[in-house]
Order: sequence, then C-alpha cells, then structure tokens
Amino acid sequence: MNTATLTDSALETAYDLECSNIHKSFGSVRAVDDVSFTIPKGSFFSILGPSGCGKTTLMRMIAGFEDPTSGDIQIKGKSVLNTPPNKRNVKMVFQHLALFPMMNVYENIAYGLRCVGTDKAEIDRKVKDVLDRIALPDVANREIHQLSGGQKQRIAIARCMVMDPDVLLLDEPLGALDLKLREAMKIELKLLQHQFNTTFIYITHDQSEALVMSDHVAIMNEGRFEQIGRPEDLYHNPQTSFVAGFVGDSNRWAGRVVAEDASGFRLETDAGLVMTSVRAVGQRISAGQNVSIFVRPEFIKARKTSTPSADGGENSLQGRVDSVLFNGANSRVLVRGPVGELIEADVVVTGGADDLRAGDDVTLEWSAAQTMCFAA
Amino acid sequence: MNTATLTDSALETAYDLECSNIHKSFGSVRAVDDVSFTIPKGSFFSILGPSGCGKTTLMRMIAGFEDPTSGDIQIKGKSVLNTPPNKRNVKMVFQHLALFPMMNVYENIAYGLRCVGTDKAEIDRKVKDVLDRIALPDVANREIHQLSGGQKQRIAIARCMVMDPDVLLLDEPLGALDLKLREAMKIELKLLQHQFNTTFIYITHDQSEALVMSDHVAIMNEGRFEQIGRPEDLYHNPQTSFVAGFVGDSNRWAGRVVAEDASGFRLETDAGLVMTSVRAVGQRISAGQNVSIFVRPEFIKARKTSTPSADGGENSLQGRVDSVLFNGANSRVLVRGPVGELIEADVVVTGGADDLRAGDDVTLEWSAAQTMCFAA
Amino acid sequence: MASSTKNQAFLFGYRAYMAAFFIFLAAPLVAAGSFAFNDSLFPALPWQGFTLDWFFNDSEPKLGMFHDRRLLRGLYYSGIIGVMVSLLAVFVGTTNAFLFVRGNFPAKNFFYILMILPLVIPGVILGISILVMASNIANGVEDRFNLELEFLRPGILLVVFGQFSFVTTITSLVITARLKKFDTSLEEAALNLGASRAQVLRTVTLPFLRPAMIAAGIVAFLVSFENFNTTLFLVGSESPLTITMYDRMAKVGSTPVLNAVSFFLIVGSGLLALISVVIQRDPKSE
Amino acid sequence: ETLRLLTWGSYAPEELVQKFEERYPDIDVEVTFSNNEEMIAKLRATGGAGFDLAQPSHDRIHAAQMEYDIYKPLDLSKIDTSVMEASHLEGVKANTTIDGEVYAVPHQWGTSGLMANKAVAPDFKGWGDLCDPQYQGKTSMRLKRTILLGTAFSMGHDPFAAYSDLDKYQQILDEVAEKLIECKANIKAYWKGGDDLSAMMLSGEIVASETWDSTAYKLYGQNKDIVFVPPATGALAWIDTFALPRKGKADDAAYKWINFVLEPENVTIMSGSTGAIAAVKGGLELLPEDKRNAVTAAFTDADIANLKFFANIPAGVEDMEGKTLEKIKAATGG
Amino acid sequence: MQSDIKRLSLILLFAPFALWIALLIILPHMGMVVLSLREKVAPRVYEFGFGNYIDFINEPIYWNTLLRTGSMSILVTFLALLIGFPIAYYIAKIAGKRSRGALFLLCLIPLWVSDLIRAFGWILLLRETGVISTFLIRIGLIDQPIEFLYNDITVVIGLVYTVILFMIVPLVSTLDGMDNAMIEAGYNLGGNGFTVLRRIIVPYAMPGIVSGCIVVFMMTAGSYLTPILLGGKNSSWFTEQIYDQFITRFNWESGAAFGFLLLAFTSVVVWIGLRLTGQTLANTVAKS
Ligand SMILES: Nc1ncnc2c1ncn2[C@@H]1O[C@H](COP(=O)(O)OP(=O)(O)OP(=O)(O)O)[C@@H](O)[C@H]1O
Ligand SMILES: Nc1ncnc2c1ncn2[C@@H]1O[C@H](COP(=O)(O)OP(=O)(O)OP(=O)(O)O)[C@@H](O)[C@H]1O
Ligand SMILES: NCCCCNCCCN
Ligand SMILES: [Mg+2]
Ligand SMILES: [Mg+2]
Repeated sequence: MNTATLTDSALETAYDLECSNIHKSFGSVRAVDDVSFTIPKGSFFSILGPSGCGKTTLMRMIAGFEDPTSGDIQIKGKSVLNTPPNKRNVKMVFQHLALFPMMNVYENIAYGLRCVGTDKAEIDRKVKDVLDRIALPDVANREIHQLSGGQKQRIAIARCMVMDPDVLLLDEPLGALDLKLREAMKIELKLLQHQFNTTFIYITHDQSEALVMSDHVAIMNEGRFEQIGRPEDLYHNPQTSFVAGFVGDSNRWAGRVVAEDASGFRLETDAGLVMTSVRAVGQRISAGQNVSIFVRPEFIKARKTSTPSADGGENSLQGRVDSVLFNGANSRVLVRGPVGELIEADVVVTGGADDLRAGDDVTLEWSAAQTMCFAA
Repeated sequence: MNTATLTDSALETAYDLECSNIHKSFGSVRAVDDVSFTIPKGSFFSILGPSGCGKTTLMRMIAGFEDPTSGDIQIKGKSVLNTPPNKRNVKMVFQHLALFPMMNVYENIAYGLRCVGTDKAEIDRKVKDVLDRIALPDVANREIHQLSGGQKQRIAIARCMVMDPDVLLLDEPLGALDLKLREAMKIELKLLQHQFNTTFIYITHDQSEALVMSDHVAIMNEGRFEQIGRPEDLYHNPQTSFVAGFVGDSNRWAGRVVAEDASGFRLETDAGLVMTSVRAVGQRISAGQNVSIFVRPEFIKARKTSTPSADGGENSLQGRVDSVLFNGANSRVLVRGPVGELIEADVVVTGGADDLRAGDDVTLEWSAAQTMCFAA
Repeated sequence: MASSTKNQAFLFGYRAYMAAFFIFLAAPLVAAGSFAFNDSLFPALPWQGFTLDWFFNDSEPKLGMFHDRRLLRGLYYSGIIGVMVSLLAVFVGTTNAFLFVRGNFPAKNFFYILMILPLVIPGVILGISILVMASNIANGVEDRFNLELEFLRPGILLVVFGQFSFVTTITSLVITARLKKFDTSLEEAALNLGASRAQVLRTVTLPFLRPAMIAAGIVAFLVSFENFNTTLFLVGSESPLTITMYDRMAKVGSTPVLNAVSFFLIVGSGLLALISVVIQRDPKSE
Repeated sequence: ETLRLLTWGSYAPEELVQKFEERYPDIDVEVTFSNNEEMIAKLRATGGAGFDLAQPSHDRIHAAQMEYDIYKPLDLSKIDTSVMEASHLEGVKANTTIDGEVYAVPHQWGTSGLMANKAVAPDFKGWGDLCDPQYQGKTSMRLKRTILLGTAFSMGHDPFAAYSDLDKYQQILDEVAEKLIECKANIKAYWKGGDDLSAMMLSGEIVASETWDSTAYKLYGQNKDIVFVPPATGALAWIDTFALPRKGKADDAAYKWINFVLEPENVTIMSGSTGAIAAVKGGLELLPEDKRNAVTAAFTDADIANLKFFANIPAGVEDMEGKTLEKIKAATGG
Repeated sequence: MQSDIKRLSLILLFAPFALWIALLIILPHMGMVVLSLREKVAPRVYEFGFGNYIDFINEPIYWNTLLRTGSMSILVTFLALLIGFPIAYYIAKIAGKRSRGALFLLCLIPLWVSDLIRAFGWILLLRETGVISTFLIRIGLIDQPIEFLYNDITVVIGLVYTVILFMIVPLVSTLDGMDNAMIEAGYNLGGNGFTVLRRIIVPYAMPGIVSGCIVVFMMTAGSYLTPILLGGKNSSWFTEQIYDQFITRFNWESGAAFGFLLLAFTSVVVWIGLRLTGQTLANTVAKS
C-alpha cells in the first residue's frame, strides 16, 4: 500500500506534480515514508491524515523547504530536487497565511512579482486583475489587520496565484478560521480553484474539508499513503481499516471471522455480537482470522421493536436506547446492545410522537454489504 | 420575548438557579438586556448565541465577577447579589480552563478544599474520589503541562466538582480543543453531568454542542434571550427568524406573503420563487407582509426529474445540479433553481449509478409544514 | 477583575497608594527641575523669584546652560558616545537575537546565560575590569614594543566599550523577544514567492524587527547617556555630561545651571522614552 | 591643537580660557576638573597620557612620580620664573626634583584650616573645637588627610616630622583616629565638596567647619560673619603647581598657558575664581578686592608666619592614612 | 552545501557575540583576578600572592562594609518588591487598557534620568533647610527644621527610588501574561484575596519576582552615587571602598581584589536566592 497511483485514465498524460518514493527522516523519526503519487493538471488534490502523520513535511519538501532523504519530486516533468525554494514555481498558502503585516494588500500581492523583477505597470495590472478574480477589487490599499478572516484567506491565495504557479499548496488554510466561516470558505475555495484552473494540493486533518472540495484525496497515516481515490471511493470502499475508521463515522469492533462462504463472512465481535458481511473484491481474509469490523451509523436503521419490521437488512440486533443525541439533521441514538456495548445509529428526529426516546426498545438493522471488515 | 420560562411542569418546584430581569451595561454597551430564566435541579442547560451576544457577561454575573446593573440572581432560592464570588457555591470552568500551571493536578484539585479549610485526610480522600469519577485515577502527581487537552478538560471539571457546587458554569470549555477531541468530549461531558447529577450551565456558540448535550437551550442574541426550550423544540419550532437561522442549516430567502388562508400562506421570494407554508400556532403575519423564509436542506427531497414522482410534499421546484458536496452521510447538492439561485438539499450518495451528479436535472420537493416564515 | 477590586473603599485606598507612589517618583525630579528657575546662585531655598537665566543668560555669574561651553561639550560627548553605543549594541543585539533564536549549537543555554550576565555585574566592576585590561595591554605593548596604543587609554573609545559591554545585553533581550514572536513562515512565504535570502532579510525580517531595533537603540542611548558608574573609570579628558555635572557638583560647586540641565534632560529623555514606547507598540495589538 | 588641562575646579575660569583662546586662536582649551588623588589615578591609568598640563599640589608629586612615572621634567627656560615668588619656587623645586630634573613650578597657594560663623561661634579657634560639645551637631569636616594632620597638630604632634619614622606616625594616626571617632557624634556630616559645605554653612545648618580657604573667602562674600579661621596650631599650607604629564602632546601650549596665567591681570582673574593667592611676587596685592579683604580679615602676620606647609608624602603614608580614614568612617559613633 | 551555508552563517553570528563576551567580559574579569593576586612590595615591585585578599580578611572594616552593603541591598530589594508589587499589579491587572500604557510610561520616566540628578533632587528635598522640612514648618507641623538627609534611611529611600523601576518592569510583564481567569478561578474555588495572592498570583509571578530581585539587588550593591551623596557620616558602601582603592589610594591591586570579592559575594547571594526559590537565571532574567 505504500505506492498508489490514480486509476483515472486521463492521468497518464500530463502531470503537474509527480513524487516518487519519497522518504524523509528527522533523526530517528520517519516523517514521510516511501510516498509516491502523481497529480494531473488542474485538479484539486487533498492529503488527509491525523496530526503528525507527515502532511506538512511532505508539502514542505514539494515547496523546497526540506530536502527528501531519498526519492524524487518532479514538477511538470522536471526534477526540482536541486532547485532552491525561491526558484520553484510552486506557491504555498501557509496555515496561518503568513501575510506580511508590514505591507498592505497591494504590496503583499506585488511582493513576488517584484522579486522576479516584473516592471511597475505590469505589476499594477496583474495585482488589479487578481484582486478582481478573487472578488475583492477595492482592498488594494488596506492594511492586513483591516481584513476579515475570509478576506485574508483570499489575499493569501491571490498572492500566490498572481505568480501563475504550476501548483498551489495549501497547508490547512482554514484551521485558524471559526466554525461558520470555515464552512463558507470550503465552498469558496473549490470555486476559486475552478476559476484559476490550477492544480491545488490541499492538506487537512478535517475529513469533511477533504471530501467536500477534492477531486482526489490521499489518506496519509504515519508517513505513508494508505489510499488514494475519489472521495466517494474512500468513503464507500476503504481499502484499509485505518481509512474506514478515519473517513466518516463508524461503529468499530474488534472481532473474528467465525465462518466464510463464497458470498461473505460470518463475524463475531470480542464481546459476542454476531453479524455478516459480504466479500469485497480482492479481500483476503479467512475463517479464524482476527478482524476489525466497521459499520457506519447512517447505514444502521433503528426502529422501535414494537413497530412492524420492514426489510432492514441481513443484520439485526435488539437493544435499548441509552440516549438520544439530538443534532438536527445529524441526530444520533446511542443504543445499548444485547452484550452491553453502545452502538451508534443515525436517526431522524422530527419532534413528533414516533421519535425514539431514551429507554425505548429498538431493533437495529443493516445489510451485510454495509458491514466492512479488515484483517486486524 | 425578553423573558422566557421553561414550560416543563417539573420546573415549578426546585430551581438551582433563578435569574430575574438581569441587565448589564458597560458604559453605553448593553451586554445583557433583561434576561430572566430558571434552571431546575440537576439539568444540563446551555446558552447558545453568536460571539459578543453577552453569554460570558451573563455567566460572570452568576459567578459573581460582575454585578448586574439591575435584576436579581438567586441560587437555591437565595439572592446572591451581595455574596462575594468566593462565597458563592457556583463553580466555573473557564474557556482556557485556567488550571494553575504552578501546581500539579493534585494541588489544583485540592486548592478549593484548602481554601475552605478541609483537613488533610479529607482532602486526600476527596481528590482521589473525584479523580476516580473522571476516570483519571493515576494523574494526581502529574504537572499540568503533562496532560493532554482532554485530560486537562476533565481536571478542570474535577477541580470544580470536588467542591460539590450547586451549579457548574462552563464557558465554551471545548473551544480550545481540536476537532476530533471536541466531538469526543461532547459525549463525555454529558456523561459526566449524569455522573455528578449537578446542574450544568454551558455556554457555546457551536449549535451542535448545545443541541447534543443539553436538556434545555437558551438562544441568546444581542444581550437578550430569543427563545428557551428543548433542543428539538428550538430546531423544529423556532419562534423567531434569528433562532431559525442560527439553529441548524437552512436555505434562507427574503420574501413576501402573497396570499393567506386558514391553513397557511402563499409566499414569494424576492427573486420570484413561490412556495407555501402552514400557519404555526400563534403566528401573526398577514398578506402583503415582508417575511424571512427558511427551509432546512434535510427536508428538501431531490430526485432526478426523470425518475417517477413520489409524494414529496406541497412544494416542488425544477432545477439542475450545480455541484455535489460529498461528505459521507452529510452530503449535499447545490441546485440552481428556476430563477437562478442556489438551493441546498441533503442527499444520500451511495456511490451507485443512481447518485445525483453535477448537470442532472432534478426536482426539489418539500412539504408546506417544513417551510418556516417569520415577519422580517 | 479580582473581586476585591469591587470593594470601593479598598479600591480608593489602592488608588491613593498609586498616587502616592507617583508623587514619590516625581518629587525629586520636580525638585531638581524646578530650582532651575530659581533666580539665585544656589540651588536651594529660599525662592528668589522666577528666571530663565540658567538656560539662556550668556554671562557669568549666571551663565545659562546654552551658553556654557563645558556643559555643551559634555552634552556633545554624551551624544557621540550614546550614538556609538546604541549603534554597536543594536548591531550585536540583532546578531545575538538571530544567534539564540535561530541558531542551534552546543551549550546554547550556557552561552545564553553568558549573554545575560553583564546585566547583573555591578557597573563599577565592568568599568574597572575593562580599565585594568586595557591598561595592561597598553603598558605591555609600550614596554615591549615602545608603541603607545592611545585608544586603550581612558577616553571615548573605552567609555563606549564599557557601556556597550552591558547595554548589549539589554538590546539583545529586547530584540530577541521580538524575533521570538516572528513567525518564520513569513520568511518561508517570501522565499516561496521568489525572494532570495538577502531579499527576505531586507524586506521581511528586518522590517519586522525594526520597531524593536529602534526601541532598543533608544533604550541603549538613554542608558548610555545616564551612565555614571562604568563611565567614571574609563573617562579621559572628553567627559560626557554626567561626569561633567558630577565634577561640577563635587569639585566646583553647583549652581542652578545643573538644575537647568536636569530639567532639560528630564524633558528630553521623557520624550525619547515616549517615542520608544510608541514605536514598540504593535498596531495590530490595539 | 588642543590643550587638555587636568586641574582643580575653578582653576580655569571661562573668562581666562576665552582670553587665552583669543590670544592663541589655534589652541583649543579643554578642561577636566579633578583633585589630587584623581589626578594621580587618571594619569596612572593613562600612563601619563590624555592630558597636557596637570596641577597637583606640591606635596603629591614626588611619590607619584617615583611610583608611576607619570610626569616629564619641565624645561624651565620656557617658563618665566622671574615673576614667581622666590621662596615658593625654591620650595616647590626642592620638593619635586628627581635625578636633578625639576617636575613642577608653583602656581597658587593657599591654606586649609577652619571657618566659623562669628555671629554664633565667636570663640572658634582650633582644630579641636570641631569636637567641642557646645557646637554639637553644628560642625563639619571632610574625611580626608587634612583633618588627620590638623588634628594631629592640635594634639601637640608634628606629623610631618613623623614622616621619617612611620611607626611613630602610625601611633599618631591611631591617637587621631580615636579622637575623631569620638568626635563623630559631634559633627553633623562629613562634607564632600565645596558645594555641600557652602550650603550647610550659608543655611546655618552648621556654624563651623574644616574648610579650604577659598571656600571660606567665597562665603565671606555672601555673609560677612563667615570667616576663615587659621587654626591656633597653624593653618596647613599648600601650593598647587604646574606639571607636565609624561605623554602630553601639547607642551608648547602648556608653557604658553603657564606664562599666560602668570601675567598680572590674569593672576587677578584667576585668583578671583580660585580664591587662592598666586605664587607670584605680590600675589596678595593681585587678589581682587573682596578676596583680599577676606584674607586680611582672616590672617594676621603671625598666622602667616605660623603656616605649616604640607611635606612630601613618602611611600606608604597614603595607605596608612587611607586605612585610618576608613576606620573612622566605618566606626559607628553617634 | 546547504549545511555549509548554515554553518557559515552560524559562525558569522557567533563572532560578534564571542568578541563581545570574551573581550569585554571574560578577559577583563580574568585580568582583574590576576591583578588582584599581585602584591605590592615596593614602588614598582610586585609579587604574586593572596595578600590583597588576606588584607581584606584581616581588616574587619572591609568585610563589615561588604556585609553592610549586602544586607542593606537585601533590605532595599525587599522594600522594592513590597512597594513595587502592588504598583505592578495595578498596572497589569486593574488599570484600564488606556491608562495602563500611561502609568507604565510614568513609571519609566525617572529611569531615564541619571543617578546624579535623582540624588541631587533628593538632596534638595530632604536637607534640613530643604523643601520638605521648610514645608512642614510652614504648615506648622514642626517648629524646628529636621534633617532628613545623611542617614541610612535616606540611603535606603534613595536606593529604592533608584531601582524600583527595575522591579516593576519585569513584574508587570509577568503579571501581564497571567490570564485573569486564573485569578478568577482562585476566587471561584473559594479563595479569599489573601489566599489568591499567596497561592496563585505570587507563585505565578515568581519568575518575574526573582528576576526583578536579582537585577535590583545587583544594581543596589553596585551603586555608587546614591549612597555616597545621601549617606551620613556612618554610611559606607563597598563600591566606595573600591573607588577609594582605585582612585584615592591608587591601589589597583586591592581594588581589583575588592571588585572580585563584590562580584563573588553578590553572585553567591543571587545563587542562594535562586536556589531558595527554585528558579534559574535563564527562566527569570532572560524572560523579562
Ligand atoms: N524539523 C523537525 N525535526 C524533527 N521532527 C520533525 C520536524 N518536523 C516534523 N517532525 C516530525 O515529523 C512528523 C510529521 O510532522 P508533520 O508536521 O509533517 O505532521 P502533520 O501531518 O503536518 O501534522 P499536523 O496536522 O499536526 O500539522 C511528526 O512526528 C513531527 O514531530
Ligand atoms: N468589561 C467590559 N467592558 C466593556 N464592554 C464589555 C466588557 N465585557 C464585555 N463587554 C461587551 O459586552 C458584550 C458581550 O460580551 P461577552 O463577552 O459577554 O460576549 P460573549 O457572548 O461571551 O462572546 P464570545 O462568544 O465571543 O465569548 C460585547 O459587546 C463586549 O464587547
Ligand atoms: N591637600 C592639598 C589641598 C590642595 C587644595 N587645592 C585646593 C583648590 C580648591 N579650590
Ligand atoms: Mg502540519
Ligand atoms: Mg465569551
């Protein structure tokens, strides 16, 4: 699973960025461990992983602030290993934006152009142009501290885009924003990428950011890429238990394969819950093996045991509602199952009489196809 | 709407906290403006509102760090206006926790007991006991900086709970934590409240925290309480447009009542969308009036126009999918409606062939009961 | 705020204490300053009436400070010394800041403590130790090579070195504190946008440090200007103002012209201090 | 060029300096005020560099030169010695000749003694009166060698004679110390410079004190009750001199200055500033009017005859005296 | 290549530091120690030996003065802390945002005026015929002028005045960094004003307190003009002793010994202070 390539056929032609077998160690810490991937022109590519998994390190190598211990990085087909950071046509939006506080907006954007010696009139034109494109035509003379969080965000992007980079790197650029603004900027960023039609590489540990915005997402864990794919693929067909656990919410159990047949497996959790799953393509587990089992709360249907059964799926459990976590459209029940463990299931709470309440006896049902299991 | 009381009948008996007509001005700023409420024993009460609406000020008055300009605060039926903060049996968990960095965990927890002169052995016993209850029995001798974020959180609560307070105040205690931990702590806090069975007053501007954890939530805006109620009530029956907009996601339009009859209204948005709503209890709007209209994305059913119609509700619109924001169970489509505006609707993306894709023609449908409108 | 501050009587008492303290701080300066306007030959009571002679009069016995060549010369030397000390100290303070914030080398902590040390060595000792060393070297060179190294003899250069030796700790601390607040990603951002290392330093890092460098320079200048203990041992024939004034007071006898100088210095350095605080204030933190 | 003077406060009045600079436009005079000890200390630190002309007292040259080699011999042919009072010139030469070379010539002379406010302390006469309980808390002195010597004389010793027998001298010092420690309770404060002395005297905070004569003359100008009192055992007389630091760089200018200030009209200006008498023939007559009156009010001919000139300080004495002074300072008397 | 550049720039940055510390601090102090080990046996004749130190030990006046200087410096330090702490607390925690800057500035102004002028000012105020005494007579509170000058109390006041700013500045900066919520938490958990001060504010401010104390102690022990100008007939200060050795007795050798002794003595006091409070030089003086 260390190397992974995108399966999309269009990718075989022109890559903006190609990393092969990149390693990076800090002393004994392997921050990045044999990562390879290619990114086609004009796509929005995210790297999603928990804190400390090596995302920033990887990005800093692409930008040239760190040298890989081994491996090669090619931009537009040319290796950049010996190119210093200020000569790489890869621009970066930093986590805290790193706008220059002692310069105003105009000067921030003009900075890169001045460094490469663009002439005055040309700079004026380009700055004006990029400000128009980010829909902030009037802020050129503002000081940085006079901007709102979202505006700063866009200026940071404009400052890079005015240089017409081959690749734009974004290191958790929404991390510093507050909740509501973050939601709004997610959509905005995606629109900006369409606008500029430049390759974006986006780092985040927030799965919803990665899923919502990206054409392709790489899931990173402990320095390695676990899986690369379209958001839906990762969500519906995780290849490893790490991906299954990290992308989307899940009930997770440790268990064992008690029986297998051509179509699937019979599983038992350590606590004694029994369920079935179907055999996924290429899945190599067999009876007796220890496995991690995942079922997403949204796929579990919870109904009062007293109501008539519909066709809920191959798996069915009896339990009692421990508590209802009301959260509007994302409400959930915690159900105490037959062997005493808590199981989460999504529910719709309408405020009506047939809503589930703490203490209700419920039946939980889901299909075998929605039980995911991986060798532990 | 300035005063509001809980409707639950059990509340008439024993209140842990009762605030009546509290005002607080800082110079010309009215930070808290005529707020009244009562909180029954042992409940989890949240105050939810945007930044700067006066939440912290209200809490600081309860703790005794500010004096109300007018109004009364009673704890367990006794006014505490003349009680200094160190004599009020109301403990507080601060936003950044305010654990004492120069003391270790044991000393932090023992601090309050020492202040009231508890004897050594008793302190030992109580500290040990509270550490057990927060499931951190072994950290007594750790320094504060050796704890993880979630552990600090729990120590801050333990430090208060060891004093056996009448009321525990929590001022956005999860604000400083990272995403995953925040999710986990939400559930944990609720469990701890059950554990200690003490009244918790919880301040937040994050609606999901308030909804998930609380028995009752007060929605605060510009110093006033807009509505108090159970989370489901607020979500399903908002009384003001502020509440409708602040709690849960919504499509929101400015519009006008074009016709009314006994059962409801016919509405038209400024851009020309037409829809119907039912008349809610006590709602006093009439034809010709300007209104704000809210429809939650989860109540809008989006189906390909080509598939046969089910009974989707009284309202129906044609549109084309602009983009699909895949986010697992919380996926959403942006649909460009007939008059060109973007409408959000929740969808389920299974990865199968019948998923909606950008460019698909869709029909959006929702019931009149789920169209909320308020006088603008 | 702390609840005790809500207690009105307590707060009143506290404010009275603050007021008393500031009166205590101001009293000797006001006294020293106001006798500059006493129309008398002695800086003492009784009050003989108001005069500006001690500033502007151009003849003995009431030679005003702006006509007193020796005081003006002292002022001039103080200025020269102050400027040299601040330039040197700001330069070394800046390199020290980079060294300790950015550098990674063995025994860094030990060197850091060495850097702080001069601040806590009594000024008298700094003065004499430098005097002793300089004389030893000069005498040694003279004995052996019959060469007179005049710059090692008491004089402006030694005074500058003596003051520089501890002022640098102050400037280093001020500039280090600022550099620590510097977000290195600003430098990386500049590099990323195509700037060379030198450009980054010139356009990003130094501008960021500038307020601290200016403030440190002003502090250095003022500390140098008022220094007595260290300077006393190192001064040659070119005495800075404090020494001139001391000699005047101890060896000639003071007249209100010394008060006039004091008044002038109080006002002047107050203004400089104000500037340094204003410069150091970060517009963003408002 | 610059003429760097290392001299006593008031030994370079601005008026004279300007006059000098007018006469020699290419010479710029720079003045550092000092005292005997500091002159030696400074020149020791610079090895005799940094100054072009110094003015130590006649008794403080020989030992310092022996020990630190900070002066160079004078070229007497460049100085108009004819105007000098012969006895002073010979005395100074005798004191400052080393290996046949002369290192100093006299400039101004004066005395150290006592002063008193005659209105309130009419009977004040001798060194010992400083410790008289009737002036409890109203006298002052400077904690320097002058008071040691004066007290020794008042106790009937001749300290200068004892210079040749340092053990004897130490005995005298011990007695003096005992006396002065006892006396501590009687005095108000030790003065440190003419300034604080004048302030205490003029304001009436003290009524009598040990003093330089020049300070007393100055105060006489302010208050005719304040007069210099030559002690009964004799005032201590000193002669401040001209000496060339070993590495001075403007010897010519220095000689020009020496000759310049010895010119009669300049002598008057100088004495007006210093309050001391020039060591030239008829020095007393050249004093300005008020100073001459103060001197005549203070001295009778007998007093003048009774002057005790400071004797050369042999090696070791400075340390003995220093320790004695420290002992007095540190003793917790009253 | 990258690392060569790094090394080169490290060396370039280290050079000024090394020159400064070596040439102006370490070598001179070593020179001073060497000088202090020279005994004068005759004019221009010296021998190596501990004579200067032995003199110091044998002469109670010297070590009495040193002890007196030390203990008065400790007293001054303590008073400066006692007086300065409430001031710093007010500036950092109670004053409004705007008045804070102004108060801080007010605190700083006397800092920029030389010792000499400050002492001069005190003399004008405190002398028997000075401003205060005259004022008290004028308002009829006393009928005889009082001498406030020339005693140890005056020296202490003058020293406190001179150094208190160096106490206040680090205190303000540490207290400023203290989250108000910490104090509120202290009250909220039942502490009264005194407990909060003793158990929370003071421990939190410890690095600032220690830092202020070190600087203030060192400055006091090393001060010269204030004790000389304000001190009475019994006052003696060790720096004066050093000055005398150098200037009035030309005895550089024992002056150097005294200088070294002063440095050693004050360093030991500071070291003990650090030990007692459990702080280090790096996290106190360096931080403020
Ligand atoms: N300069 C460095 N020296 C030593 N170790 C480092 C250095 N930079 C990073 N590491 C280590 O490498 C690992 C990966 O760090 P990296 O910053 O790339 O993580 P990340 O995925 O960006 O995390 P986050 O989401 O928290 O930003 C971590 O274990 C980190 O401690
Ligand atoms: N001490 C004060 N002096 C003046 N105005 C104040 C003071 N404290 C709060 N305010 C003002 O009162 C209003 C309410 O502030 P408060 O801190 O209670 O808001 P909040 O709801 O807690 O906001 P947040 O979610 O950002 O913490 C704000 O407009 C604030 O600026
Ligand atoms: N012990 C010798 C004193 C010499 C004094 N010269 C005094 C000049 C005073 N203005
Ligand atoms: Mg990172
Ligand atoms: Mg708040």
